[in-house]
Amino acid sequence: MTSWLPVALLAVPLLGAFLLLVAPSLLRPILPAYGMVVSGVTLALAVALVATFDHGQAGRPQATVDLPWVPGLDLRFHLGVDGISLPLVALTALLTFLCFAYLGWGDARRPGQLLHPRPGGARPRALVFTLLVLEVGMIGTFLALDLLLFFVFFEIVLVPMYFLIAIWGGAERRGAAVKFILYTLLGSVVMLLGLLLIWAQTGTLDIVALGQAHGAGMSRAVQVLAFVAVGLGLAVKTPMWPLHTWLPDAHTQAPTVGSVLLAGVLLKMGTYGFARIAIPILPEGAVAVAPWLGAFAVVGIIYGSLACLAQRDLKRMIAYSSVGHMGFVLLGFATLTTVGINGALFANVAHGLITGLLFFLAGAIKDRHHTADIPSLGGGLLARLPHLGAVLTFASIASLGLPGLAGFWGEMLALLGAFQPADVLPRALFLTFMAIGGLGAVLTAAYFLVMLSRATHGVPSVPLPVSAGTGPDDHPADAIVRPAADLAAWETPDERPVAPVGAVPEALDIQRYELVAWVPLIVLILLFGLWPQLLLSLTTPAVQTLLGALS
Amino acid sequence: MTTFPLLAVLLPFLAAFAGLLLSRWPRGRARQSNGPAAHVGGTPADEDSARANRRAAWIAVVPTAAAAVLAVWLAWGQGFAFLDGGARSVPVGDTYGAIDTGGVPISLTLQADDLSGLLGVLVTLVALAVQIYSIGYLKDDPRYPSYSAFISLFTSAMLLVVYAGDLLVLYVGWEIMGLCSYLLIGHWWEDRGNSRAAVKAFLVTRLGDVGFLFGIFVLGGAAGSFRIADVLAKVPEMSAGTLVAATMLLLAGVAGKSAQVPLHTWLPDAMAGPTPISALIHAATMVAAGIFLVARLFPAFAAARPTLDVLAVLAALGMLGAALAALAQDDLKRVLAYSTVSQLAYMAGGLAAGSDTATIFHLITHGAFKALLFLCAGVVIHHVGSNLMSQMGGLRRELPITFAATTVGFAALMGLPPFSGFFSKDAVLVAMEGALAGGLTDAAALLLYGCALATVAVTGAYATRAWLRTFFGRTRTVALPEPEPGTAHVIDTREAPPTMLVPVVLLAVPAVLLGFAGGLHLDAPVAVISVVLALLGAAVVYASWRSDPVADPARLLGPLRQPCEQAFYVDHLYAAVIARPIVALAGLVVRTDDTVVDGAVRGSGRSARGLSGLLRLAQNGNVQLYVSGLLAGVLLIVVGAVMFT
Amino acid sequence: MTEAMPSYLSPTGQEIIFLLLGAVAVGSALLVVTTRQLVHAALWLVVTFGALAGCYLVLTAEFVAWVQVLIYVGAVIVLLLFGIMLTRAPIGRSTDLDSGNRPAAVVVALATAAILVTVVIDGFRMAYTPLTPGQGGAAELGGSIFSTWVLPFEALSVLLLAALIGAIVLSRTDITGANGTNQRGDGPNGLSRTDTPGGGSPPDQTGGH
Amino acid sequence: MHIVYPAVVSALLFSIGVYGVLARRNTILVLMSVELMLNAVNLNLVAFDVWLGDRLHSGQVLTLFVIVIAAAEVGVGLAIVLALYRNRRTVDLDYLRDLAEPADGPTPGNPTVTDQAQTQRHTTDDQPVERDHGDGRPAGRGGKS
Repeated sequence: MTSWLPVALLAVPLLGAFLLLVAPSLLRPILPAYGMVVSGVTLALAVALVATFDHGQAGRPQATVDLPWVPGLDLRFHLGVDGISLPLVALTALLTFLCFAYLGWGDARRPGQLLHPRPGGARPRALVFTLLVLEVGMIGTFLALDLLLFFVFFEIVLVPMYFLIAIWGGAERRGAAVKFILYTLLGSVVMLLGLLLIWAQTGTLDIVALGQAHGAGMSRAVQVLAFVAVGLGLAVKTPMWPLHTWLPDAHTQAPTVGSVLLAGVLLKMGTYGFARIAIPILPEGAVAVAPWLGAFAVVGIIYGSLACLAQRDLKRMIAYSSVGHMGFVLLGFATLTTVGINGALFANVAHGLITGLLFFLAGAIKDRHHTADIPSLGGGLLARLPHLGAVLTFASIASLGLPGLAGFWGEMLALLGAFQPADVLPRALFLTFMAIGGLGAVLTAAYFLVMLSRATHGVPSVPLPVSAGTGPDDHPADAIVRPAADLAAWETPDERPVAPVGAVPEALDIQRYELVAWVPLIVLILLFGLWPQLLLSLTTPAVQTLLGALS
Repeated sequence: MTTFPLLAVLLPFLAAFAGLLLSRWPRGRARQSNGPAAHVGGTPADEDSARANRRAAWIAVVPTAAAAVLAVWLAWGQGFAFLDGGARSVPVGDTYGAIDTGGVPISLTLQADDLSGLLGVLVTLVALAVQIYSIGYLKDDPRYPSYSAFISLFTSAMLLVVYAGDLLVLYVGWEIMGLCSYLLIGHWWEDRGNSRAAVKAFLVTRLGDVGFLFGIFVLGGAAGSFRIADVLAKVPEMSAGTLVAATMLLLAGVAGKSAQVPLHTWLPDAMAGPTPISALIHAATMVAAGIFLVARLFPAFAAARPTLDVLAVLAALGMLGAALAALAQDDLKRVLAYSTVSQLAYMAGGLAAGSDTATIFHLITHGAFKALLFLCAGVVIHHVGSNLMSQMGGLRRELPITFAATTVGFAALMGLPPFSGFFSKDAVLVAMEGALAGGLTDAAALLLYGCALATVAVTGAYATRAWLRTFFGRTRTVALPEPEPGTAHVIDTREAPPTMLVPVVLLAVPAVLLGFAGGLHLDAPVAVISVVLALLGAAVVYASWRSDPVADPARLLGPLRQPCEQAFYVDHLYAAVIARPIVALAGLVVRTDDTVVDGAVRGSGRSARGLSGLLRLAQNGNVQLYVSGLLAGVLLIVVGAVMFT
Repeated sequence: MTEAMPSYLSPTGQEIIFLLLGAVAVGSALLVVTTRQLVHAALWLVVTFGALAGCYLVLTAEFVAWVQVLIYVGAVIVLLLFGIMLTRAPIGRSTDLDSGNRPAAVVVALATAAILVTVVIDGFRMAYTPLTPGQGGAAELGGSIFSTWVLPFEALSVLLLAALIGAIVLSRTDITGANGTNQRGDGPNGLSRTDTPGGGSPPDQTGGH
Repeated sequence: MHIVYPAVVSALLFSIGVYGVLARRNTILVLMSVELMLNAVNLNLVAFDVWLGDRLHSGQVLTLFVIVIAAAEVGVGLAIVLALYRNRRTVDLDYLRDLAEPADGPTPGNPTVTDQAQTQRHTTDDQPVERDHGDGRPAGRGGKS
């Protein structure tokens, strides 16, 4: 099997980043294109990996590379991909490529495209470098089959994301970035202790071997302790309910591209850790901790939904919705059944696509209105920017879990898993989790629709001037100013005080660069929604081998 | 023949996407230049949007017509055998794949048996009528393409529910219907009231759907498969507890979708949507989906006695309360909405009484005449410009065809002999009377039958009231405002464009003749009682109307009028008990999240800085202090060395 | 050892003299650090050093004693007195000679005393040596200094030279520092300079006071 | 001669010296106390030299060296005191607080010094250095106090 693919997947972005350091002047004029080319090649490699992957044996790690890395400590550079990590690798490559396309398509001068040097220094070269290093870290985490290698890539991701938030972020970006990196580092340290405990007990770091051993050689107490330690580190990243407060700040301050990758991929690394490390290697620990994990997950669902209901900032609301959706994923893992974990992995990928699209939209709205505060958007987005409003409606409906779109299957399978949890788990408890999760789904629908009604419906209460054309081929602005009489006819009993917007928004509907970035996501959401078997056929065998004794 | 169900579902689905994407393609200048000039007729923008509307109309109507043909063909294949209780024919359909969830698999099967064949016909015909009607009704609406696309999507979702052979496939169609009703109720989203009504409709049905999903889980878990055939085969082996639990949870979904008592508050507000939508979704099809589901899984419900009792009680309360509410409404569409809630409760009562054939027969006739009534109401509203009956009157001369059609509709609603309503309502009444003997516990059966008879009377009352106040009495002509200089009012004196009148007339035919399709087996005494009660109600209203044509006959209700108009304050109760507390809780959650959880995080940071602050105090620059510290340290080391070595 | 080791509790004649001198030294040292008058402190220091010189004599280290008297009492104290004079310290009783750090100082000092005394007594209770006069004479020391200790001796002279130059550089105001700045303010004779003397001295960036 | 006596005397002298160094405010008194500590050491050296009966008299030679160094040390010490007095008008250790941490310290808002805000260097001088005014005008000449 092509075992060079995983190495190439890591080498290409790394080389791309390195080239940027070596030949800056050479690459500066073609920077946007360069970013797209490197991430495009990585995407092509990922697609090749998917194509050459033997779907029949999705349970077995394939395309493995096993080289000695630190012979002294017998650490091995062990890469490989199986049913669980393949979709996530492809998702990462895709989202990164779409981010580069979003930044660099066309003349890269449109709102939200940070790749052209403008006053105040957008540092385009540093941005491309950071994104490429981020991509290496992300893909590496999903490919690693060695505990320490997993941890190394798990940590590599933090630094570029910190800079992404700290340099290109919003107003209070520095505080948010510091909180993000410290919080996650603290979690990772605890996880490292767990990994070292596993290493000390079993003497090996190879995930595949440990997975097949199903916790042999480790007493129950050790397994519980290790599961709690590793679980805590992963829970911070997921984020699980009490450890989530870094997420809203990080998202509100992160630039659009940062938010997309943070929500689209970084959160998945936490949940992927559960599927790859915590559950297969420490089954007895998993059984002991599962009820608690389920409880926190369910609280997270309700807590996230309620928090979204009262949010005024759009990006902060989407961040809290991620806490809610990740609650479903954790509930799926807590059930320790094939159905539940299948649901969790499906919800993982679906959340990556849907929330990625949502953050692209939130970024687009924020770039146009210079604010993400829903009341001061003035409502009537569908009237002023019909296509943007339509796609926002589509993404919100996908996110609230409408059947026929990707968001539904993950949550439904997680609830089905909670309905019939592993027989070692307390059935009544998981039935209450299922009921609360169901209520959470209703609340999710509530806050998304309330947001839609406030942001997209109603009459745009902010008069639109003729927008200054930002590009030569910009079409004449459509100043949709309804006659005052007509406005009075539609009484708008909106209970939110509508603050007049300081900077006047530009009336540019969806541009070509945004279309390029969003259409693939929309198509994939529809595809996985209408035919979930594409993903489930991959994860089911892998999950069965993963559960081993329990399933 | 076996692929017809798939085709019937796919055609409107593809039409929806075609309508959304292709109606304005290629994106000429039309999209950008609907500037201020849009209001002065005759500009290129108008031609473009008119062209887009025409293309969208064709994209919407043709596939629906094709689906209608397929549905009729399928029903014909099944021989319309369901109504006269004939031998159940072999379902026609196929399985197109299975989703392996790791536990209970989901199989994508679409099949048409006798029950779903009938429903398929009803859905596609009403959808076709509404599509054609909407062409005229929303002639110059800029968002007509998306409107017609959403109707196509709704039609395909309803057909998916009807032809689904697997419970989860049914659930998928079920929820997409909810989405379409949300999108279509909120069609005129400029007015926040409509937007709020749409959100309310979606959330209430979504709440019911969660219960529905859990019911499916219970059934699927017990039967080991989600296929309806397998589930029905396993029903005898299931324990009573599982059956009751499953059916009660399914009841939640039914109550949500068919606007039964606990979750009915969304239907009157759903009248905020365009009238054709009310006709299609909130009269004939979506609200009927709940009843269809119970009929589909009738063996399971029949075996769960407690569920039937609960259904009977809810139905009884629902039918009488809704009927009384309809009597006190001033808005014509809300009258019809409450009438729909009442009639649906009627059908639910029929199911509780144990006869699914009578219920489905009434469902179909109700679908026909209620759609007819809504479309006529649409014409009236289109003509008068307002929904309120207080601004209508004496329209029988101005709208002769609509007057005739509405008369037919109301007669069918009241259950007067020649019309379809009489036969189907009679069949349901017979079933309820039968339930007095066995079927239900006595108290529930008695309550059900009593309320049913009372409802017949009140139905007669509100039907006549609406009829009189709309078409009789003085015409209240409202003077149009003075036209701007240089322009004249274009008065369209014709009653309504043909695209609106043709569907009305077409629907009037089944409203009259459908009664005879049900096999004509009548039960004389029950029929006589129901007709007498209906005429009694009508007479009382007619008498009070005769005495004072201007005043509203609803004054008969006296002190009860205000509660009836507010539908017994159920809405306010829900707002106070559920809506406001959740919003308050949300605010509380955000505050605690900010102060407690985030506070703990920020606090840890601050306390670390505070600690360092303490240590910094020692660095006060006093050299002697440093040296003292130094020497004290040395002494300690010396002591340590001396002591421990 | 020839005769039985007398216990240190019964001191012989020499030891009594030594103890007396020691007591004088300690007493005067106490007064040095506790007196309120600055100049008295210096004078009590003279008494301390004198007593110490006596102690050396008792310990048969005559040369060291005389060097002690010569340099310490002769040079160091005088220098200190000059320092007191130049810094125009107040003559007579001045109240605030003890800094805020006094309590800590007392604690540390007592602790040091306690530890050292206990350790020393515990360690050298039985150490006794008969004193033979003439060991500490100038001849003896001279011989040993210029035979074995020549290198340190020469190094010491270099050190003294360095100290001398350092002291001169520090105290002369007209010698500019490395970055061309010199400490402004009053000249070597303590007189505060009212204005910058002509264009001679380079413009001052650090803006003296 | 019992070696305990000189050892105890030197210990006492030493601790008195320590007290003097730590408690006295005037720098010259501190120097005196340092001298006391040195003499305590000398006494010890001589005492042990005699006790050990060292042929090389290393103890006494070292005492001589210590005395010389002490003298040099006092010389340099006093030069420093003079320079200090000339600059600060005082020789009290209490008022020389330049090593102190700035009272406000790094602002709690952003713990790391932002690169935009040009750090305003704390000068050891009492006199604050005239900062470069925002409009690029070079700092005005410091007025003579």
